[in-house]
Amino acid sequence: MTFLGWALPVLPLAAGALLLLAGRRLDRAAAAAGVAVSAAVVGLAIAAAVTRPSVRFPLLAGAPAGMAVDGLSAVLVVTVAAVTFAVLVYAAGELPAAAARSRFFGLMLVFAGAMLVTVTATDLVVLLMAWEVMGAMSYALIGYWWHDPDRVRSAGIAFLTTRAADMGLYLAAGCALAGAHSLSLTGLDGAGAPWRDLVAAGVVTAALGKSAQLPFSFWLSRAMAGPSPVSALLHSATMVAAGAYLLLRLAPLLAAVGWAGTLVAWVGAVTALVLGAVALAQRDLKQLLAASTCAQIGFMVLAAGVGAVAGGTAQLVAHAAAKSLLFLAAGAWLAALGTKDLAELHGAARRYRLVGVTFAAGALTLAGLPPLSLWVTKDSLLAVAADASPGLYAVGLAAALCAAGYGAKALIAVWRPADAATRRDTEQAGTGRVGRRQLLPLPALAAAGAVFGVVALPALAPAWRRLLGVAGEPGPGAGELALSGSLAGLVVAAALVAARRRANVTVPRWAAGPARHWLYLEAAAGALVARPVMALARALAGFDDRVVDGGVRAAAAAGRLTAELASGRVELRLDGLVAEAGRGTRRLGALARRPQTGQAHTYYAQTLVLAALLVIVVLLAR
Amino acid sequence: MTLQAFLLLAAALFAVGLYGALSQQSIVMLMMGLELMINGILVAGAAFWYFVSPGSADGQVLVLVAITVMALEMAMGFAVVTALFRARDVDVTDEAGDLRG
Amino acid sequence: MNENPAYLLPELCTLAGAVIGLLTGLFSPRARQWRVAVICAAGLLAGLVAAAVAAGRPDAVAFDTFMIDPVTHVTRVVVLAATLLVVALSAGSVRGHRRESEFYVLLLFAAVGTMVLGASADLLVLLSAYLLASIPGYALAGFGKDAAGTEAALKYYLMGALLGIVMLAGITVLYGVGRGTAYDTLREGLASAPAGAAAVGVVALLAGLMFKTGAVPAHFWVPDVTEGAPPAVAAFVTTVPKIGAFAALYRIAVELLPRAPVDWRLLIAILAVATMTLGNLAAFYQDNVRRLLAYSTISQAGYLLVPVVVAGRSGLAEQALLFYLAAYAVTNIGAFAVVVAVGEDRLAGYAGMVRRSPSLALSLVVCLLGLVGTPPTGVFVGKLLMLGAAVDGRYAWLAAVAVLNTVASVFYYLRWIVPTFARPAPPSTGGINLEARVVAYTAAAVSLLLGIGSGIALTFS
Amino acid sequence: MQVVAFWVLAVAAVAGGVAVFVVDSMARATFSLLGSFLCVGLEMLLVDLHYLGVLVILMMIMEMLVMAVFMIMYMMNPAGLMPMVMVHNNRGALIISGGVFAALVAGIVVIPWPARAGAPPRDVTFELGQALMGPKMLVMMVLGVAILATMIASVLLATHRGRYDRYGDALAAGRPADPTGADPAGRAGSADPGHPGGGDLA
Amino acid sequence: MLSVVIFLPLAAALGLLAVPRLGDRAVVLVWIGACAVDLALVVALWIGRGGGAADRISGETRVRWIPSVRASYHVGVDGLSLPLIALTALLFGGCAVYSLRLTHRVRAFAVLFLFLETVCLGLFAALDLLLFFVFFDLSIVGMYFVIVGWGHGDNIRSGLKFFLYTFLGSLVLLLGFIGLYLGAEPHTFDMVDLTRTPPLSGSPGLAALVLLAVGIGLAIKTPTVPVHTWLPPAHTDAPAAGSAILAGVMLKMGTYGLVRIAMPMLPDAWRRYAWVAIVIGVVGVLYGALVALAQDNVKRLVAYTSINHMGYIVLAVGAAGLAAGDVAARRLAVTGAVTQMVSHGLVTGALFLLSGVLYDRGRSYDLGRYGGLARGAPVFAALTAVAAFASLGLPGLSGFIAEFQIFTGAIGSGTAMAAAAGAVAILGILITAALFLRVLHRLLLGTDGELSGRVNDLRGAETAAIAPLLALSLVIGIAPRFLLDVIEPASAAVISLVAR
Repeated sequence: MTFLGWALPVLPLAAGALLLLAGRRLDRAAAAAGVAVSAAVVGLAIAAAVTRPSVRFPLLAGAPAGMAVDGLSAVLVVTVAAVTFAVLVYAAGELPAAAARSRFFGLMLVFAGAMLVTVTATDLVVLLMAWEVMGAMSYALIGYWWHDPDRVRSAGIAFLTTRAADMGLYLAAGCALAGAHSLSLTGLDGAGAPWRDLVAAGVVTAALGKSAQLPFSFWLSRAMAGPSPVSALLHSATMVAAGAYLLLRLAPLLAAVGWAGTLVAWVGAVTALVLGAVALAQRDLKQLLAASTCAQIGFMVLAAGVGAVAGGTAQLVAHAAAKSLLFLAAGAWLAALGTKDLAELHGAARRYRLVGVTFAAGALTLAGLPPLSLWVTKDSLLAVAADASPGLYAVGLAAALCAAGYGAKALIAVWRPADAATRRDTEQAGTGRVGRRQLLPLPALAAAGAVFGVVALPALAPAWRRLLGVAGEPGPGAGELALSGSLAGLVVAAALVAARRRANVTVPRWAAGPARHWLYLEAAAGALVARPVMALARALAGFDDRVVDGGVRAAAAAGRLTAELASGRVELRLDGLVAEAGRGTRRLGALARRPQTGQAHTYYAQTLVLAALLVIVVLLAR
Repeated sequence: MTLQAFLLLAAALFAVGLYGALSQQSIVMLMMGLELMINGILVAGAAFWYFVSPGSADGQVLVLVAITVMALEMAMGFAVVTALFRARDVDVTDEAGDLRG
Repeated sequence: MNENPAYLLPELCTLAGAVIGLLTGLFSPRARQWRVAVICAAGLLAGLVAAAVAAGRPDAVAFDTFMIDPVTHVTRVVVLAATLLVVALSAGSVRGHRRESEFYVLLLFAAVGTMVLGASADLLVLLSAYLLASIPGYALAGFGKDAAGTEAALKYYLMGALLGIVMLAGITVLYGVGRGTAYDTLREGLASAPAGAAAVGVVALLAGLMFKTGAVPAHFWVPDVTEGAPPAVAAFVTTVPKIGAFAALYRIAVELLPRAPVDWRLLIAILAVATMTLGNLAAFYQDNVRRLLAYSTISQAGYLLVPVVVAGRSGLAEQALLFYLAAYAVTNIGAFAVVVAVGEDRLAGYAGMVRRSPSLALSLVVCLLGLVGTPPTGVFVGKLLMLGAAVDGRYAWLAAVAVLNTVASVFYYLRWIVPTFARPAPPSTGGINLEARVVAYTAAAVSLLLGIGSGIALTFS
Repeated sequence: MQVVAFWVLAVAAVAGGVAVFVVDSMARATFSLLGSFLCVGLEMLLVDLHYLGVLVILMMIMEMLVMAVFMIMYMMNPAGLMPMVMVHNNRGALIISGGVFAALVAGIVVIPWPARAGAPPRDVTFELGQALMGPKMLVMMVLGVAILATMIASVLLATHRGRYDRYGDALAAGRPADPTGADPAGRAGSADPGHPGGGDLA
Repeated sequence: MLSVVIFLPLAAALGLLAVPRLGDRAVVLVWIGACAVDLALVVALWIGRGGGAADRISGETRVRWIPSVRASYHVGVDGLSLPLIALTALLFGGCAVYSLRLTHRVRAFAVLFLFLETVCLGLFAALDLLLFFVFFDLSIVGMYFVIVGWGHGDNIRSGLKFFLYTFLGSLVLLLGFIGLYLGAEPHTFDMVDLTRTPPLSGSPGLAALVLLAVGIGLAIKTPTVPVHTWLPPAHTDAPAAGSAILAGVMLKMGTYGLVRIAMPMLPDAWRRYAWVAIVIGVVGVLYGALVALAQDNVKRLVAYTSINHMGYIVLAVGAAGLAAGDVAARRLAVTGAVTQMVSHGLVTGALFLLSGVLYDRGRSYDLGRYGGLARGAPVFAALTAVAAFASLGLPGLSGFIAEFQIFTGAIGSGTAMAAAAGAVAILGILITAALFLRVLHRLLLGTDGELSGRVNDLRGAETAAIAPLLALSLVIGIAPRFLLDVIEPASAAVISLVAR
């Protein structure tokens, strides 16, 4: 079993590292190797899900590290492996031959490997390591086209934002050691008094950052700068999912701390609602999908906050499949038509039918339309939320309406017949074709996304819960299911009608701006954090040059200074060590040499006067 | 005739010699000043021997040493002056002031 | 009363070397005066052997006025070894001079005087030794008979004569109030002496010794003589007399002054601070290397005074002083040897020296860094012991001043070291002085070995 | 009687000393100095130091003769033909020496000098001789060496012609090649009678 | 054996001096050979130590040196010094390989570096305060000559500043050592004896003074804010190999001294004033990172990140002194501190060598004049990126292992002060991340700058010098046990010593 435990994460990591090390030499074989490795990883993941391997190894003193596959991990490793495989298959088709494929597939494999470690880690050290490596890989992948300064900037913002949140995990690790004398994930809820709250605070911060929940959401918008397969992977089964996973994993801690659960639930719910609105306001397909990711992850976070682990996990898996599908489809259009603007994409689905159909399935799943999976999973977690607080349920329901809205909006935009707005190649030069390998994974993902919800149906729910090791989680009532389903249906229908009539849905001005621009979160972060820090840094650097070092130089020039003080002219010019020290010591040196007149009689006089002074000193000192 | 009287004489000679040593430009005159200082010391040494500790000969030896010192220093002084005069044709200290700073 | 001349064997060997050398010189053709150098070196070596043998014997007092103890042993060894180095150092530059014989002979006379200075237990012997150690120096300073040399001789002589007289006056006063000139008599006599007279006497006595050590207030001759005299002589007069003078100072501090009604520790501490600070400051921006070295020797004299301040109060003082003296002597001579070998006084003349003669440059660096007190040279160990003694003797502030001064001193030593690494190597000006080179290498090596093997050196002292 | 003699001699000695720096000729200065020394030698006789007193007198006569020779050699105004004012830093010198004198006088008056212990022996000179052969032997030994060193040193400095100038570099010449019309300095150096055992060692 | 390791480079240096007729290439090859043999010996020493859990000193040699002050040539290695000795040997080897194409006064350079290697090895192996000091001082001298002789820009001035500043520090340190010596009964300079029976335990005031002196001396060398101002100019104007050694090895002397001397010998005073170290550490972390963030000169920037990284170490040793804290956590902090010394040596050494490559090609360190270097110099870019990520503490590289232990140890010790300090210090990793991303963006990525055309890719020797450092950083980042197994017993010992 140990072998499997090691092989599962090590295979993609090692293969990825190898591809990275090889540089451009392996570009030609990289795609095939990447796909093959990810296929093998799928196999390993399934095997691991069945056999549940676990490994423990020493890493730091007093904190044994380990990786293990339990129910939750089993679900996630399979999800991660499968989505990765699908995305890589697609990427093998999309990526131009001249691209640095070795780097791309290497990074993707390491990225996925890090996610695999994240979801299997049993302690904070290993978790944090994988967690941060994943962040760094996301940086490298978002900045994959590094020639473009803007994309590089996006990558930097994404990395810094997530790393800022990651500091919470460092804090949590320290507090865990202080409170529980262990870094194991399982014992965190038993930590001592102030420490447990601090651990929870740290974990929550890190998870919210990773999952792009409020107020960190803006980085996900920036993450769109990467290639479409990257978005597909990053938005579905990895990265953003890691935050949700961590909160689901640590739901007992959240429950134990009390305020943390409530906070997390509300953040999730509000994110689901507000980012849903943001998604509605987007005019760019990928930006819409990105905002919808935040919103959908919000449901999972809400689930973790209220302890709906089964519902949240189901939501995670279903969303992973649907969202990767949607991004791949958007990517396929982008590659073929050279645009991702919603208006310009009019007619795209009709032109590439298979893409269009699978996209429709994914969009409707996203919209929560019965009987597709997100409808069920959402309701199963909202059911728990309703128990916790009706307010939460209401917000969740509103967010579900938003989801239906943006699902429908995306669907309508691409399925609309081509019209005056339709354009091509506004963003990049389109290839005009969608390759076979790009199409290959779409139907499978669409199917998975559509039907995975069955696990939350009353018939299968107990087995699902057993798998995840949770008990006593109420399933959704029929009424609730009907309510949300019909609401979603209504919204979609209304949207279809509105689209048919070419009705202009006007959004109030005060809401349109913030919603289009992701609530100006990035601008706020820049103004409140980045720019002040940079200003502080500049000020400190100036301070360092002038004052701290100046103090040293001033000490060197003390001789001169005292001389000037004595003569009433006080001026402190700090211009260079040697100039200052030089002048000071030169002066002192000249002073010291002044008695050396060369005249013997002055030597006589000085010697005698000094001797007389010494006599006086000695007499006085008695 | 008291110790103090002798010492006063010694001090006077010493001070006069000191003045000469400090003020004379001519090296030979300067050396005279030095000799006068030793002159004072001779008086003081003799007086201390006689008035304080005549029991031991230390004072006498001191005077003897002082006389020898005087002779040797003067001999060296003349030699130095000769060498200096040969080398740069000066016999006053003021003109031997190249080395300074 | 012990009048066995064997107790003075090292001194007598040296003296014999001088006298035989003198006589040989009278009958040596001009080009073959090297025989005198050999004889003098033999005398010094014999003296060294005798001193080493004597070091194994128990302490004694010879002629009532000559103390034979570890201080004397070390003084003898260091003086003899340093003189030997100077003899070797000067061999190249005085070869064929019509007074070559006298040169060596006078060096040996001064060495004898210095050894007696360090061992004397009577103020009159001290004064006589002062004369014997000084007078050859005056002549040596003017050895070149050039304008600068004679001026140096004049200034050296004038300072020496005045301070000799001042010292004589001090001795007279101390004799007057202490009823004697022998240290043990005076020690008791001074206990009840009137403080005013004792203060005048002590200050005047120390003033004379300060002339020999080249310390404030009698340091004025040092730069002028060092610049004006032949370099080998400069090496001698800034090194050898110091050894005896510090030994004498230490002895006075331990034997003569303990019960004197004078705060002599403070007095010497003031002198130490003034000397090291003045020497260091004056050395800044000095463009003549010999003057630079002169001021450096002044500052070193300041450091050397520190163990004297705590003499008798710290167990480390004696060792600190003696070891520092030995290390200083060899290092200082090494630095001068480089100057002799390069034959260049301007600081600028050392630019690019690494290129021309790397090993000589290395010796220079070792010696100068040694003077800074950089480990593992001997001066470092000396400085360490000195600081330790100061702290131990409750003069921590003095140690702090010494540390500050050491840091400041780095500056001017580096001003010399740095240009040697400069890229453009101007054509060499100095001749090849083989003896000086060898002395430089030897001194640098000994300086290092003294530091590394200080354990061995210290067990013998 | 003795007291009177003391004070007379004392005043004369000081007056002689002062005269050294007041008179305007080197010759007079030299003889003033000699006078001062003679007075001091006589004062010594007053305190029973007969041998030393006489020694001082004789030594000083010799030394002043030498000094006279030097004056003639080096001073531009040996016979007082021209006014001689060659002082520097006169005020400073006056202040310092005056200050020293004042301090010394104050000390002499204020300090409680130790009382006399013991009495002078019958034969003072014998006592001196005994001391020199006994506890102070080293003093004279060292001084003897110093005298030797002084001879060598002063010769080295003062003469510009050594044995190799007179007998050739190989010391092979039978007769010294001395210049006939010797310059004064050279003669002075080689004929310096002032120090014991003077003369050119070569 | 250990003495052979220490003095082998010096012997090689003397050999180089003794054989004057040797081409530059041959000189460097001899140099590389000596470094390689020395490294092999160190590896043998490491392996020969075995995996014993207990901390012990191995390879001990003790020869009388200055018996009157009980100073001896006493060397030995334990878990604190062995990693640093290995780091020293490796880094010097890297510098030797890096200098393969050096043309300017090669022999002197090689001799100086071999001499410095002996000095650095000797310092970490020293078990006698005086011996420690000797090496401490010599390191300053040697580095001064490196800066003055082979530096660029305003190197004379920077070198002088470096020398005077650190020399002053060393003398203050010496005063502290003398204090320790005099405080011990019987007086001794021997570290083992001093550690066994801490001096001045009866007089807290004196102990505090001595700790102050030792602390100032080591702080200047480390350097900590506010006595760090010699560092940036010295680094900027030093040759690349010199900077690598200065940052990689010599800065460790200060922190090593804290762990080796200050903590175990003055446990009482250290516990009392641990908060000072904590405050200084945190200030250093944030200050160094922030000032680095505003730099446009690559080398200066890296120099300031050194201050930041050293700040973590000072914070860790400070937190380790809080007696109230959890023992296991404090051990973790000390282990982290030592790991950080090694990690920083590897990573910053590599960064300085890389900036040396940059200067070699473009004659400038100005970030604004480069850009898009990944295009023309992919290997350079890749290594720089790895080094940058290692420096910003990315897991999988050594920096994370070190910093994580420091944070966790400091916070985990459970005292409010250390926890708060640790929490604040975590901000440092965010700022360093920002500043290194800034470097990557402006140097390697984006569009070309005016000097980008001149920068061609790494040569074989350069890669061979830099890549092993980063590879080792990667190994430590992934499988740190081989290192931690050596350090942990020693840090446990330090913690128990400081608890007395």
